[in-house]
Formats: sequence, C-alpha cells, structure tokens
Amino acid sequence: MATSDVAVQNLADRSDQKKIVNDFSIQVATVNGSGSQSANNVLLRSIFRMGIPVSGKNLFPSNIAGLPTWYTIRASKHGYIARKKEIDFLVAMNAETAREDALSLSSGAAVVYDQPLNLEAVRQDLTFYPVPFDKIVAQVCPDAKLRKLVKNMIYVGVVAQLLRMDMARVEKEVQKLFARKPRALDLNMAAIHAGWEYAQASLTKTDPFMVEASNQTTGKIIIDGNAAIAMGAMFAGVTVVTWYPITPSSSVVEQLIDYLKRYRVTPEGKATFAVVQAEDELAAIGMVLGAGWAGARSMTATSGPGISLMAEFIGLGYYAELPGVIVDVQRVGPSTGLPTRTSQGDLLFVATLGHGDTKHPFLIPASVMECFTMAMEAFDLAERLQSPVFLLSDLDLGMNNWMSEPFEYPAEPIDRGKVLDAEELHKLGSFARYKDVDGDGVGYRTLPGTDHPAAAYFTRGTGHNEKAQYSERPDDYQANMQRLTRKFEYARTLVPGPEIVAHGTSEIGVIAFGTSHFAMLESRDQLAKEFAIETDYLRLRAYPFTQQVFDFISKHDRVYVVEQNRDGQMLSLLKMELAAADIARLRSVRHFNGLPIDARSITDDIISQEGK
Amino acid sequence: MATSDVAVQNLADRSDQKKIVNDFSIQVATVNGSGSQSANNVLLRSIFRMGIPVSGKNLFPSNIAGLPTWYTIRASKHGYIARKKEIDFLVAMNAETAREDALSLSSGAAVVYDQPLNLEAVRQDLTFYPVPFDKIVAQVCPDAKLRKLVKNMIYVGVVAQLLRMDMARVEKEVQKLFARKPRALDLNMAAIHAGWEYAQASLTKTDPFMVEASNQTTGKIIIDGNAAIAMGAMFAGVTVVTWYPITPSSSVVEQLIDYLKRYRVTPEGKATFAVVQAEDELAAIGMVLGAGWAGARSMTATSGPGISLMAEFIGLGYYAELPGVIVDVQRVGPSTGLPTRTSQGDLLFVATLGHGDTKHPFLIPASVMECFTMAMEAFDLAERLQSPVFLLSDLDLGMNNWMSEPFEYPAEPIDRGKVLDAEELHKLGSFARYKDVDGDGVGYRTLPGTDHPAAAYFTRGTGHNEKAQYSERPDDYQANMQRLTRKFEYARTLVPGPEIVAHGTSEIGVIAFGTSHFAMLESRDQLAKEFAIETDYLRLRAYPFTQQVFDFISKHDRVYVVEQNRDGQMLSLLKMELAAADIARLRSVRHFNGLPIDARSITDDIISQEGK
Amino acid sequence: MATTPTSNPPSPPGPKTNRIGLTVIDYKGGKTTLCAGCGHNAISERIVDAMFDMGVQPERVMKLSGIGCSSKSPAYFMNRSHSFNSVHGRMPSVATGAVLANRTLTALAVSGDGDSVSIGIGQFVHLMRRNLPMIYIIENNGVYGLTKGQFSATADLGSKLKTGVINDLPPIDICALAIELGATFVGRSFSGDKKQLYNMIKASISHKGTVLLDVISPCVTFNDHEGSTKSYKYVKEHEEVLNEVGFVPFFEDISVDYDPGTTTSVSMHDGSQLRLRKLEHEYDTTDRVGSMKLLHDSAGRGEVLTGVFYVDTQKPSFVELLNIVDEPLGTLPQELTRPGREVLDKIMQGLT
Amino acid sequence: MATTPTSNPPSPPGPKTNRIGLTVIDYKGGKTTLCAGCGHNAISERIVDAMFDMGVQPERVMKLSGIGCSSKSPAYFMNRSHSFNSVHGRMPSVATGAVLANRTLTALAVSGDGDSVSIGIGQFVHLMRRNLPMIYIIENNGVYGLTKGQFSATADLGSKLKTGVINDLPPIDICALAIELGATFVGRSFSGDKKQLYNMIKASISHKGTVLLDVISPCVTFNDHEGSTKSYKYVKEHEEVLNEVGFVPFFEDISVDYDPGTTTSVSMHDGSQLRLRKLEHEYDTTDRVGSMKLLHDSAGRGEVLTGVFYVDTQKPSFVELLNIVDEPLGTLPQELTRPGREVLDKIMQGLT
Ligand SMILES: Cc1ncc(C[n+]2csc(CCOP(=O)(O)OP(=O)(O)O)c2C)c(N)n1
Ligand SMILES: Cc1ncc(C[n+]2csc(CCOP(=O)(O)OP(=O)(O)O)c2C)c(N)n1
Ligand code: SF4
Ligand code: SF4
Ligand SMILES: [Mg+2]
Ligand SMILES: [Mg+2]
Repeated sequence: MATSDVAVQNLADRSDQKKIVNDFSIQVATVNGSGSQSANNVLLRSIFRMGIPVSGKNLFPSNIAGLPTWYTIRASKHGYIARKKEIDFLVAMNAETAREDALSLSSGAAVVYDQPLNLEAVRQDLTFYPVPFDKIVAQVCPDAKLRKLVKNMIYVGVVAQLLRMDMARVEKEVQKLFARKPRALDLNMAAIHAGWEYAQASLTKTDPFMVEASNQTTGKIIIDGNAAIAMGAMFAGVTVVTWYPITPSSSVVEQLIDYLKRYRVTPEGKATFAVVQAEDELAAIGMVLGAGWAGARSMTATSGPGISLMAEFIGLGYYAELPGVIVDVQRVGPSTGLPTRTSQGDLLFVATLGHGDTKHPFLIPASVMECFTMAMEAFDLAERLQSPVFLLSDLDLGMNNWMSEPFEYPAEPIDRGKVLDAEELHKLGSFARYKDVDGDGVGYRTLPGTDHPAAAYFTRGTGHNEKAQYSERPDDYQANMQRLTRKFEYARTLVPGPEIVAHGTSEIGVIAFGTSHFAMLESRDQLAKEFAIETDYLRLRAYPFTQQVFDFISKHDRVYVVEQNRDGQMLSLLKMELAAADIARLRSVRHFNGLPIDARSITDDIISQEGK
Repeated sequence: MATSDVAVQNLADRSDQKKIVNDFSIQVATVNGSGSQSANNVLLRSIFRMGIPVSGKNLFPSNIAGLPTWYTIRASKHGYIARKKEIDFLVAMNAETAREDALSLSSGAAVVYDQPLNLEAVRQDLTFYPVPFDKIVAQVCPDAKLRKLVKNMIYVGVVAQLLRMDMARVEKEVQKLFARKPRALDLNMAAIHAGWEYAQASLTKTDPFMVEASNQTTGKIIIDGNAAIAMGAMFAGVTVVTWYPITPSSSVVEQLIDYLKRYRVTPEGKATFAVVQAEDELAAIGMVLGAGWAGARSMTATSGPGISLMAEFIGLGYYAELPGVIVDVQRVGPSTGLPTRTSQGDLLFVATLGHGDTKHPFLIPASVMECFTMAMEAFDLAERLQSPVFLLSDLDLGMNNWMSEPFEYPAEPIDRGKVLDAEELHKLGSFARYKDVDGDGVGYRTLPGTDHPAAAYFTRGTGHNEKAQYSERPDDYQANMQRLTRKFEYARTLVPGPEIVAHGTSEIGVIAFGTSHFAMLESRDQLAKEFAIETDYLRLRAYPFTQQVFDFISKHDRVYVVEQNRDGQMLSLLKMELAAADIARLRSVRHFNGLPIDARSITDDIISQEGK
Repeated sequence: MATTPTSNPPSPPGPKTNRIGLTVIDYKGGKTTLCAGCGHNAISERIVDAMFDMGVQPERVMKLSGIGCSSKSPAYFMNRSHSFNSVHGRMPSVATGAVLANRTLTALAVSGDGDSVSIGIGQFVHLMRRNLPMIYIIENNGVYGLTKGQFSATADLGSKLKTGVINDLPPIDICALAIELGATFVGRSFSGDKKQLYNMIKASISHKGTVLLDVISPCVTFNDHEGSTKSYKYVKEHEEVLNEVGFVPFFEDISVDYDPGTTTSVSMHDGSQLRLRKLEHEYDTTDRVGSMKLLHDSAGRGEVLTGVFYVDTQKPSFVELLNIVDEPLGTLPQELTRPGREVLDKIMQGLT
Repeated sequence: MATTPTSNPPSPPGPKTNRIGLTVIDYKGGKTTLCAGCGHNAISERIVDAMFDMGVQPERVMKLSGIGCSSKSPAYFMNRSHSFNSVHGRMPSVATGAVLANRTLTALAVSGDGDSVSIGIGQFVHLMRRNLPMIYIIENNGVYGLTKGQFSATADLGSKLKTGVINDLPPIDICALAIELGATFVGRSFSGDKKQLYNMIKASISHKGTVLLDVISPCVTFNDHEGSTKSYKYVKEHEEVLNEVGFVPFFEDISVDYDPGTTTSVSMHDGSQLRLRKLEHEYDTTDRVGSMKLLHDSAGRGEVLTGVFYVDTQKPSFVELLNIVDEPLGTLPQELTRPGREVLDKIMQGLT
C-alpha cells in the first residue's frame, strides 16, 4: 500500500545537499498493535519541546493488530502543520510495505530501515541507514516477549541522533511518559540510548535533515481534537452524555469520562453527570433528546454511520424543538467506507438530516482550540435555539495530536436559553410553548417537574399549534413551519462568523473550513510565492452562513471552495443560499482519498483552474 | 378545523344564478370510522360513469375513528383533476366542523346538511338543503347498530337528485360495490332511494350545479396510485417484498399482496414471491438489499420516517452497489408531522441519503399511469445501475382515486442488468466485480450460488479495489468513488426524460413534477386566459436531471419551479447542478400546508412574482 | 376587614380531594380520540385513579410514549404532567435520557405492542437490562391499531386478520422476556380488570426500578383474531353489511372481576374468549427462574396469566449505578457543572 | 501422440479430497487480519473443517456478517463462497433477504456479541421468531473488539476493562433468549473446543431452521475481565512495561478437550478461569422449557454451559411458511415472474 498519495518516483540523480533545518517530515512505517505509538510520541514531543512547530498524523488501518500503519511527523519552522505530500525521512520497520514506502519517496530522502530488509537495493537516490534492530534489542531487553515493543524506542534513538536532536530533551519526554512506571522507564531509556549509540558509532550522516533548537512553541500545548472537545463539553456543563463506540469518535467520550470523573464529582462523591454507553446510535440520540427535553445539557459523539442512524430522531429534535449536541467526528464514507481515514463528507447530509423540510446548524472547528470553544458554543446554541446542533470535526483533527495555544477559561456564563420556571409562570399565568413571543422564532419552554399547574405541555413530532396542542390545520402547520424558518434565520445571527484574511485587493478568494485550514494557509503562501497569486481567505466556521460569507463572495471575482469530499458538499450548501451572480464566482477544489488534504494538492488545483 | 385553506368568507350577495354544468366540487364533511367511504365512492364513480372527468380527494385525520374527515369530489368538463380551493357543494354531516365548513364556502355554494345542525342560521348567501337523516335512516334501516353506516348512502341519494344525476348509473355503481353482499346491497340501495325521494319531495333546487351525461371518460379506469405501483411491481417481476406498515404507503404492499396471491402462484400452488412484514424499516431495507444481492427483484414501500431509518442501509446499497427499489409515498414531515397529509418533502433527503458522498436516482410519477410504468422502470434501473432506486410518490397520488387511460402491457422484456452466469464466467475465466469494463461505471456481478469457482466475491461497505478485495489505498478509494460518479452520469442517460410542452415563443418556463402536475396544467390555463401569460412547461420525471432539463431552463428567461415543500428542495437540487447563468433564471413556487397543491395558489404566486 | 373569629365551618360538599388536596379533575387529560371501547381508554382511567388516590402531584410526573394509538393516550390523562410523544419504537431511549436529567420525577411510559415489541424490541431489551426507574405500560392488543390492524410480534399464533391473513409466527411473551432480561417488577393485567390493574399501577408507583406492566388491551376495531373457540360474533351476524374497514362500530368497554387463584374467561368484542388466570395471593414473586417457568407453562396451556410475577427490590436501579447526585442533573447550577478556572489551568499544565 | 494402453496408475499421493472431490484448500479464505490468538480465527478453522468434511460445495454457501472483528472473519474462510459483510447490527435482515432470494443455498452467518446482542438485538429477536433456515454463529467475547474493547451486552457482571471501567449490567444469555424466541437449534461452544465446535457446526449444516451457536471466543487483546479468581497473569508480571493499549501481545490459541457430562476450567489469556460444563449425551434436547430452566440454573451457578440445548425439527421454517417455489426466487425466468397480457386486461376490466 502507498504510504502517501505521491506516485512511485523515478530514479533521479541525488542533488547536492545542503543542511535542511526544521523543515521536513518523518514517516515511521510499522504495523499496528506493535506499540510504536509511544515511540512516535516521544519523537514528536521532543521536537516540539525543542521549540519547533510540529504536527503528527497517524495513518492506521481498520483492524487491531498486524496491518501497516504510518505515522508522520512534520517539523516546520514556517509553522505549517498540514500534511505534507512528500516524506523526507522514512523509518521503515514494516517488511510488508518497505519496498513501496521507499519507492514513493522523493529523491534525496533518508531511510532508516531494519537491516534484513535490504532496502538499499531498491533505489540509488536515497540515503540509507540500515539498523540491526533485532540485535540491538536483544542486548537491552532480556525478556524476549517485550522485544517487539521495545524495538520501537531504538528507532527513536537512531532518528534522534541522525537528526542531531537534543538527547536531554528526548530523555525528559521519556521520563514524562513513563513517570509512574519505573521498570518501563529504564527499559525504554536503555533502548533509546542503544539506538543513539548505534547511530553514532555505525552510521554516517549524509542526509541534510536536522533539528535545531528554536523558540517557536513556547507555552504551547499538544492535544488531540477529541480530547479538546471533551474538555469543552465538561466546561460547558454537560450533564448527560450518551454514546455508542465508533472510530474516530470514541475517544471524545472516553476522554470526557476521564475528565468528568476527575473534575465533576461532588465532595460527597456523587457525579454531576451521567454517561451512558447506549445500545446503538438510535438510542444514543434518543437519550440525548429525552435528556435535553427534561433540562439536561446533553450530547453524544459519533461518526458517519451513527449520523445515518440518527436521522429520524434528529428530525424529531428539529420539529419538536429539543436541544442536544451531536459531535460528528467525520470519517470516510459512504457506508463503512474507510473508517480510519479522514473526510469532510457529512456536511450536506447533516445540514438537512431527516425526512421532510429540516435544517440544522453546525459548527466546524479547524483547530483543537476551536474544538474546545465550539464545544461550549454548541451547548449554548442548542439551548438558545432549542434544536439539535452539530459539531463537525474529523478524524484528522480528532485523533491526531496538534499543538495549540493553551485554552482560555470561558469568559461568558452558560446560556441556557428561554426556560420559564414556576415563578415566572406564576407572573405570566400561562404560556404557549410554540408562540413566537420575541420574533426570533424561538418560543419559551418549561421543564418537566416545574411546580406550576400551567407548566406542562405536550411534546410531539406531529402537527401542533402555538399551545402545543395537536393540530392538523393547514394554517397551524404552515405557520409553525414558517416560524422554524425564522428560527433558522435567527441561528444565522448566533453562530460564529467566519475568519477572514483579506487584503482587499485580490480578485481571488478562497474558502476553506475545518482541517483544510492549515493546508489552505500553506497553499496561499505557495500561491503567493511560487505564482505571485495573492488570495483573500475566508474560513467558514458555521452553517447557516452569516452575512459576511455572502459579502466576501460577492467581493471577489473567483472564489475557490476547498473541501475534503467528492461532491463539493459545502459548495452545494452555498449554492442553495447564494444569488446566481455570486454562484457564478464559485470554483471547487476537492480532495477525497482519505488522506488529510495537503497544500500542494490545493495549489495545483487552483493553478490549473486559473489556467496557469 | 378548516376544510380547506380558503379563509372564512365574508358574506356577500348571492349573485344571479345560471346553470353550472359538470364543473364544480362537492365536499362531504364527516367523521372517520363512520363508513362514508363507500358512499363517496358511489358518488365519485357515478359521475365518472356519466362521462365527466372527476377526481376524489380524501382529507382524513391521523386516528381511526371519530375525528373530522373531508372528502372532495371535483367534476370538471375541462378535465381539471387537481384540488380546487373553492368548494361549491357541501355535504355537512359532522356537527363539530359544520359551522366552519359552511363559513369557508364561497358565496353561492350549496349545502346539504343534517337538519338538527341548523346551519342556515350561519350565512345568508348559500343555498341550504336541510335533511332529517336520522328520521330517514330509521325508516330504511331497522337495525339501529347499522344506521350510522347506512346514513351515508342517504346523502348519496340526496346529492344525486339535487345534481340531477342519472339514478340508473348510481344504482349500477351500488350494485357493483355490493355485488357479493346481497343484504348490504338491498339496505344501501334502499337508503339511496330514500335520500333521492326525500330530495325530490322536500327540497327545491336553487343552486346552479348540475351533472349532465358526457363522453369524456369512455374507456377510462379509476385507481389509486398505490394500487398502480403494486400492479407495476407485479408486472416488473418483483420477487421479494418487505415492508413495515406506515401511512400512506401501507396499501402499496397490501394491494401488492392481493395481486401476487392472485396472479403469481404456480399451478402447484407455490408462490413465486416472498412478502415479509419486517420488524421495522431498517430491517425492511436490509432484507431488500440482501435479496437484491442474492438476485431477487426486491422492493419495499414506506414514507418519510421509514426513509430516515433506512439512511445507513441505503448508503451501503450505494457503495456496495446493490439493487433495490424503495417506494416513498411522501407525507408531511418533518418527524411524524401530518401523517395523513400530502407533501413532496423528501426529495433532497432522498437524493443524498446516507452519510458521506452519496447520490441516488429517483423517479417521480405524476399519474397513476406513471405509477404503473415507473414502478417497472425502477426495477430495471435498479438492476442496470446496481444501486437503490427510489420511486417518489405522495399521499395525494397514492391514496386518492384518479382516473386514467387503461394501463398498457409492457412492451420491453425485463432487463436484469449485468449479471454473469457460470457459462459466461467459464468463457471469461475470471471477473473483477468493480471493474468498469464498459466505461459506464457499472461492473459485472455474479449471484451467490453461481456454479463456478471464480464466481464468488466479497461484498462490503468498506473500501475495496476492482477485484472486491479490501483496500484502504487512497488511489483505490478515489478511483472507486470516481467510478460511482461515472455511474451516476450514466444514470442520467437511463432515467426517463422530462415531458415538455413548449411553444418555443414564451420567455417563461414552468417546472413541476409529481402531483403538482395537474394543478400546474390548470394554472397554465389560468395564466393564459386570465393574464395572457403563455408558459412553456417541463415536467420533471426523474433525478438525476437529463440534458433536456438544462436545455429547457437555458431557453427561458424566467423558470418557475413549483413544488410542495417549504424549502424548495427541487430548486436546491437544480441549483447544485446548474451553471450560474441558468440558476439566475430560476424562481420558486412552494406550497406546504399539507393540502394538495391547487392551480390558484400557483397562479397567484407566479403573478405576484411577475409583478402583475 | 371583618375579623370575627369563627369555628371551622363545615366545608361545603365539594369534589373529593386526595392527600395533596387535588381533585380527580386535576388528573384528567384531553378528550380521547381513540375508538369508543378501546382498551387503552380504560387503562388511562386506571392511571388517573391510581395517581389521584396515591396523591402523586401531577407536576412530578412525566409521561413518555412512542407512536401508536396506545402511545397517543398520554394526551388523554394527566394534562398537568409534561408529556413526550416521541418516535415509533424508540421511547425507551427518550425515557432514559429524561430520567437521567431528572431522577426526582416519576416517569410513566405508555407504549403499544407494535411500538415496544415489533420495531421497539431492541430498546426494550436494553431498557430492561438497565433497570431504569420508571413505570412502563404496554397496551397490548396484538396489532398495530393506528395503521389499521396489521399483526404485531405479540399476535397469537393462528390469529386471523379481517383481510384473512393468518399470523404464523409465535408471539413474544413480554413478561417472560422482561424477567429474563432483568426487569425488577413485572406483571400482566387486562384493561377490563379495573381492580387488578388499578392496584398494580398503585403498587408500581413506589417501586424503585423498572416496572413492566403488560396490559392486554383489546383493539375493538381491528382485533378479529380468532381466539380459542369463537369467531367475531358481531361480524358474523352482519358480515354482509360490513362492507368496508372504514366503519368502526361503537363498543362498550369490557370489564371483569374475579378472584386470585382462579381462571376466568372473558368474551372479547370479537366473540373470542380470553382465558385469564390470576395468580394466588401467596405466589412467591421473588423467584426469578420459577416465575419464568410458570409463564412458559401457562402459555403452553393457552392461558393468559395475570398478576405480578416478579419483584426484586434489591437490585440497584440505573440511576443508583450511575451514582448521580440527588438533585435533577438538568437544573444543577453552573457552580456545579462548570469546573473552576484552576481546573483548566491544571489540565493545561499537564499538556505542555 | 503415444497411445500405449496402461493400467490405472497409482494416483500420486495428492492432498486429501472430500466426497465432492475438493481439497481443504478449496475451503480456505484470505489471510486473517485478526490478532494472533483471537478466538475468531479458531472458529473459522472449524468452519472450514466441517464444511470440507461434510463435502458442502463452497459455491452453494453464502456467508453473511455485520461489522466487527468477528464479522470480518468470513473473509478468512471459504473464498469460493459469496460473502456479504453488511452494516453493524443488521445482518439478520440482510440474511433474511438473501435466503428468500435463494432458498437453495446454505446461509452461514457470523456475527459478534456487540453486533448481535448490543446494537443488533432487535433484528436478532425477530430473526429467531421467524426460524429462517440459516446457521448463525455469534463469536462471543463480551466486548467490542474492533472499537478497542468496550463492553457488550454479554459482558459478565463485574467484568473490568483495562481502563478500570466495571460492567454493572447483567449479561444477556443468548441461548436462553434464542430458545425463548423460537429458534430451533440452539447450542453453545467454545472456540478452543475443537471437537465440540466442529461437531456442532457439522450438525448445523443439515438443520432446516435457524441454528444459533453462541461460541465463546476470547478477545486476547481486550479481554481482561477479571473472571472467577485470577487476574491477567501476563499483564500482572509486566504491567509497567505495557504502557499503551496499542501493544498487542502475541498469544497462542487456547484449546480444551473434555468429556460430556463433566465440568472443566479453562485458563484464559488473561489468567481468568472459564468454567465450562458440557451437557450429557443423554440430555433431552427437545424440552424447551426444561432447557431454559437448565440455562438459568447454570448461569446462576456461574457456569458456562456448553452443548446443544434445544432442537426442534418439526417447526416449519420461514421459507416453508411462505410457501415459496423450490427454485431460487432470484433467478426465476420472466415467464414465471411477469403475468401475461390477459392478467393485465382482466385487472383493467375490473377498474372500468
Ligand atoms: C418509523 C415509523 N414507521 C412506521 C410508523 C407507522 N406506525 C404508526 S403507529 C404504528 C403501530 C402502532 O402499533 P402499537 O404500538 O401496537 O399501537 P396501537 O396502535 O396498537 O395501540 C405504526 C407502524 C411510524 N409512525 N414510524
Ligand atoms: C452504526 C455503527 N456504529 C458503530 C460502529 C463501530 N463498530 C464497529 S465494530 C463494533 C463492535 C463490534 O463488536 P462485536 O460485534 O462484539 O465484534 P468483535 O469485534 O468483538 O468481534 C462497533 C461498535 C459501526 N461500524 N457502525
Ligand atoms: S384502532 Fe384499535 S387500538 Fe386504535 S383506538 Fe381504535 S380500538 Fe384502540
Ligand atoms: S481485538 Fe480481540 S476480537 Fe478483535 S481480532 Fe483482536 S483478539 Fe480478536
Ligand atoms: Mg398494538
Ligand atoms: Mg465482541
């Protein structure tokens, strides 16, 4: 299998080398279940702690053990943290893929490999570093059963030495990792040292790649998007969490359980939350809506197949006006698709989920920071709108480690929307659940248990009038549906607006969102530097679109909408809302092979559409 | 509750009457469960058999007995069979709604009513015919328990007399209905006669409405859309039918069971079909796909909520390429909505049903004739495309009686698509399930049980290569998805094209589909006659759109897309595919109060958009 | 203002009030839209009686249901309680969420055999496993009333529809299943047995886990299942007149009253016989395996056993297992649901 | 060309063939991608053995599954059979459709406890009711292997995950449930009991209704449930080194061999003990109520009973109930599936 989407390279003369510092990507090719994750983490964190911007991407198969896995670390002094198409430094640990892995490298790349693989025979234009892993591991690890695992730390030592990394830094990261496991610490440390020493003694560095200490990451944190969402949910005051395990969303809730157990238990030892592993996604969303109806801040996390199963209930949520937050960590569909690959493929489906006329707001975090903040916003929105609200993350954001500024404590208190309590009811005398009192399409609700004889109302998915009474009257139905449209317009004013970078001079605009953001940033630099094309940039952060989005589009001749799906789903959503004159400005850039989008793919596509 | 969407009328002077022949609507207001259906049928069929074009629409509540129901019969010498907003002749049998029913009539309408209701006090501008139903029924029906039922036939007699209908014709229809129930026949016949005689003796006709024999319906049949689909399915050779009861689709399968039992049993008494009442819609569609995979022509029928529940499986069907026909008899959503009202509200949802990038073809019958023919086409399409294909009917078409030319026996044999049998495999030696051999995106498949060692392949919803082997390779995934796009383009060439009526001179085009068709036809006449606006007309019959659709749009300045949903779903689908210049031509006309669309609503909307 | 001291005047003979001072009117619902004589209406009445007599405050009750005639019935009792008529077959999940959001309320769920046993059996099974504190009434008529009488998964083997279709699949015994799966209060009654049903609901109100009541509730409109011996008398005599399904004859409610330990036969509207056997007073309701055997044996004899079959007051309920605070989660103040600044700081520290 | 007549030459010592002349290779599948030592692999091998020995033609078999490690396993046996790996929890419906389309094939379904008992219990229940002719194997490990080890609805009460989470909900006994619901061939085995499992599959092949085999199949990677006595030995000794879940140690297959009527304890990879009790040869497999009681009683004793519990060869299968033609519906010729012109004419006549 290809390690990347770069075609197998032709041989080419090795070009003259000069030092390439803090600007390259490392790929570790191994098999899953072999325990390489800790090793890769040590590498990533060591470079990060040396002050160089990094990103790590895990490309793993959909099984538990024994299949090819690639972990890519990109170090970039420019701060580029999107996937880079080209691999500069390969660690080939997997016999099955080693040949193809090596063949798809660019000329000039370096390869550390397990000696018996004899990779140097494959090409002449790479730098090869054979390492006798088995021999080395046997020396540091007497227990044969553990060797497969410990072997990984040996490549950490080798790579660290070859890249001229700061060994003290590496040691610190290992110490952190194994802080509470002294035996493991000793073993792993010994392995790293053995690798380092082997490299120092037996390998001659001829590749150009080097790490040099910098100060670009001071104060920054590393976290994955799923954990950041979990954290946001906790600080949003979530009280009922339901889930059904599915890759890549499981860790949202697993991490959330961790946080909640630690920080959301009363001094008496009681939980201020309930987490339920439901029997499936239908049940998970049913619980969310039941809980939201009864007053809880409720959420579930899932991925595509779960979204499909939630369709009927989400329609109920829209029409019966029930709050709830649904986190969709998108993976490649349709159907089971590639469950361990990333995608932005659920946009259109989510926006109109459910039969009949439905419309749902969604938020699209582009960073772990936004995973945190938008998780909180989603809960406020859901309760203010009394409707299901989606948080559309993806596998790339959710399961990979990203660096970030530390998160900030929420400045605003929790907003629970329009809820009448007994006292207010007492003043009002009565209330009509679905009456548009404020003209924003949102009625006032009461919670079960409200101690007032007029508090109760009947919630249903069938036609109803303002007083929540059953009605099949054409006028009641139509008025209610029109109010729901008004509510959606109101949502437009509440959702986070786009982030815009505009010089005001460019005739070309680009629109991206979510994890395409970082590739987009890099691509804009490429366009500017390599092709002298300046672009204005709008990063969408939510649906429905706010007015700024329309304004941005109408201000540019050509607007490229960049997305990670086949059918141009965001483009479709835009077309549904835009005037024809503005639609004429739109162009589409799509990436949908399951790998995170990279800058080069965007740049190439735009350049070809620009006819350059 | 309003019987129609006409606002309650102000009093107005009764205009001078002249005879209005074969051009009016009758509404019978009653409660459901009271057995009025036979009576209404006799009325409808009698007028029909007198040679006048008719249509009947049942507006019923979502319960079993005791709530208001309205049945409307429109007689139209012009052949208009859409719902008419105004009621000309009311039969007010329901005390609960009688007042409002009468108040919403246009001035000059006639009202037959149950004497104790004292309706004549309500307005002065109507013609009132009080009838002492209880007294009359007591005379003809000694069994008190049956009187509620028999009462209905009395109004048939009254109305028949007042409209000057041909009593012999009425008698024939009653005879047909009760052919095998002599006691019921006698009782009902007596009731009709009693009604007739009462009217003749005690009522003086002062309204203008009359039925006169004509020859406009010679040779025509009357049938509901659901039965027509059932018939189509049987002649399509359906072999596996699964369902879960839901209004308004249940009768598709109930009628199909009837047909199959009668016409699809071998001389040995064995069934050439299997019908399963599944435990829910997830199971129903799972069975359809399993059966389609194993070679059956399989189908299910459902409505909105069922479609929502099928989302995950439909995505599997798209991606694993499994044939199956899904009949969606649309009702009002979202959620349970108005389960007994009509809508065209599932278009957008169905078109992209399932998470990830999915696209599904659908056919949209506008008549009972097309219910029959398109049901057959759907099966051919599903097997030729190896994909789920939807038939989007609606409650109005499915559950109401429509007149039609008799159906014609299919001219073409069944087309089962690309299936390799053992013999062909023997010649080929091997096959690759997902290889695009013919360039149309459709591979060849084999059925389980094919007696050849190379026949088997592995069907899955996960990534796969041409040989149906598991693959997570980016290139395999992308190539496969691109082939599926090709297949959808191929579908564009197979689905039925639109029906176009164009003079070639008009700058205004109108687009409608499904049951909006008849209101559209009438509205075009209104536009022409009342406003001198000539329109060209394109009736969509399928998605994806064929080239003619694009051509039609680009040939007109303004194109009104008429549909029965809130969000302009067909408009959205068009916008997704059209060039911006053509999108600029589109206007939207939407009707979404649960009542079948009527010509006047369309005309008014177009006129106001035309600024007239 | 006059301040003449008076002795307590004899209270005017007003309507009867219960221990919290409410009248039965305070427990009423909207006018039913179900068929006259439908068993479901009788059950609604028993709910009202039991809730009134137990003095449950209506505002402390939440009603939950799926979709079906039965699931509509919460609209016809206790208007002063919040109610959630959800989607078909998935009420258990909605109830679970609602109970977790507010554990202090009494959750009263009403569902049908189609809603709970056909489409809904998956959620039903898992609800039973969890022992969620709630009262779950299945108004069991063996058919889908609201969609005009198709068989549900509790239809008896050999039952016949008006259309002539015969049910050839075995019925699911809801009670045996519930006990098998872990429900802690399981009983069966009959909509027409006012006393037994009333008492069962009363008993349910104080139970701390899942109460599952399977209440046989005839569908007078579509229940022409041929029972043990007879066919639908009324139809038989008048069959020629009944020319269409659209006609719904008006039926009187059926009711029975018989002693524990005895068997009685009830004539259903369709003329068929329902053989009910009431458990003895001294029956041991804590013997799980024994109760299941009893159910299997009596089903084998063609009897519909009624009574409370199994009670377990020891098994922790789902909210106990989750160890949640005593107050409703839904209305906890921000102080309890949003950790302080120091917590975020601490987490951030750990991530650098 | 030489035409020298020869006597039959002694056939070269080739691989063993079965009664239809195929070798065991013809029953093999692709290389497994499951963890080494996973119980599911052992079950695949037994399927191959049984199918080979019974001489079932692989082209006459269709394999069906849902989603999970277990559900992947059809890719690892019998490549010459069509296979359908469908969606999570809904395989029973797919199987139903497939069997109806071609009743002449042997349907072999493989699923997991998560796939069939958690998400899938609804379809499972209804499949059992229908007695669809198929072999349904649940590879039961009490966890969701493929999503990294969360509890399924068959996890034992008190089981503990690596993360420390404890299962506090009662397990569903698939066999008792299947018998309750009407399955006609119900048994339980253990992936490591080669002989018993092999024989059970062999017996299944000729049964005419639903065969439900609950096969305990340890998940070596995520199964650290604390069983009766011991904890996960290997992990205990090296726990400090096992720093991440990503590491999957290589395990040998577990296997057992013991006599009917006896009890044996098996050491699982996690060091826990699984107590298996094999039914006596003379056990009465036709006593439905008795078999359920036996299962309940043995579960109460903490034993995992193995063997065939219940067989009913009389109950008609679903395809028999549907009275469909003997040939596959899927390939009936148009002559049989499209009625003639006269039929349409007749229907049209009736509508005028
Ligand atoms: C997803 C879905 N499928 C089908 C329906 C149609 N439907 C409404 S009620 C009902 C059956 C109700 O049966 P039951 O629960 O037994 O209630 P009853 O009417 O008999 O009291 C069905 C199938 C629906 N509402 N939703
Ligand atoms: C609708 C849906 N939800 C969740 C998942 C994720 N998922 C894949 S396999 C699995 C559990 C499998 O458990 P089991 O059936 O016991 O199989 P095992 O892996 O243990 O053999 C889950 C939850 C999915 N594929 N589809
Ligand atoms: S149809 Fe049956 S279940 Fe529904 S209301 Fe009428 S009697 Fe009751
Ligand atoms: S994770 Fe468990 S169930 Fe899955 S393959 Fe590995 S051992 Fe088997
Ligand atoms: Mg029912
Ligand atoms: Mg499992």
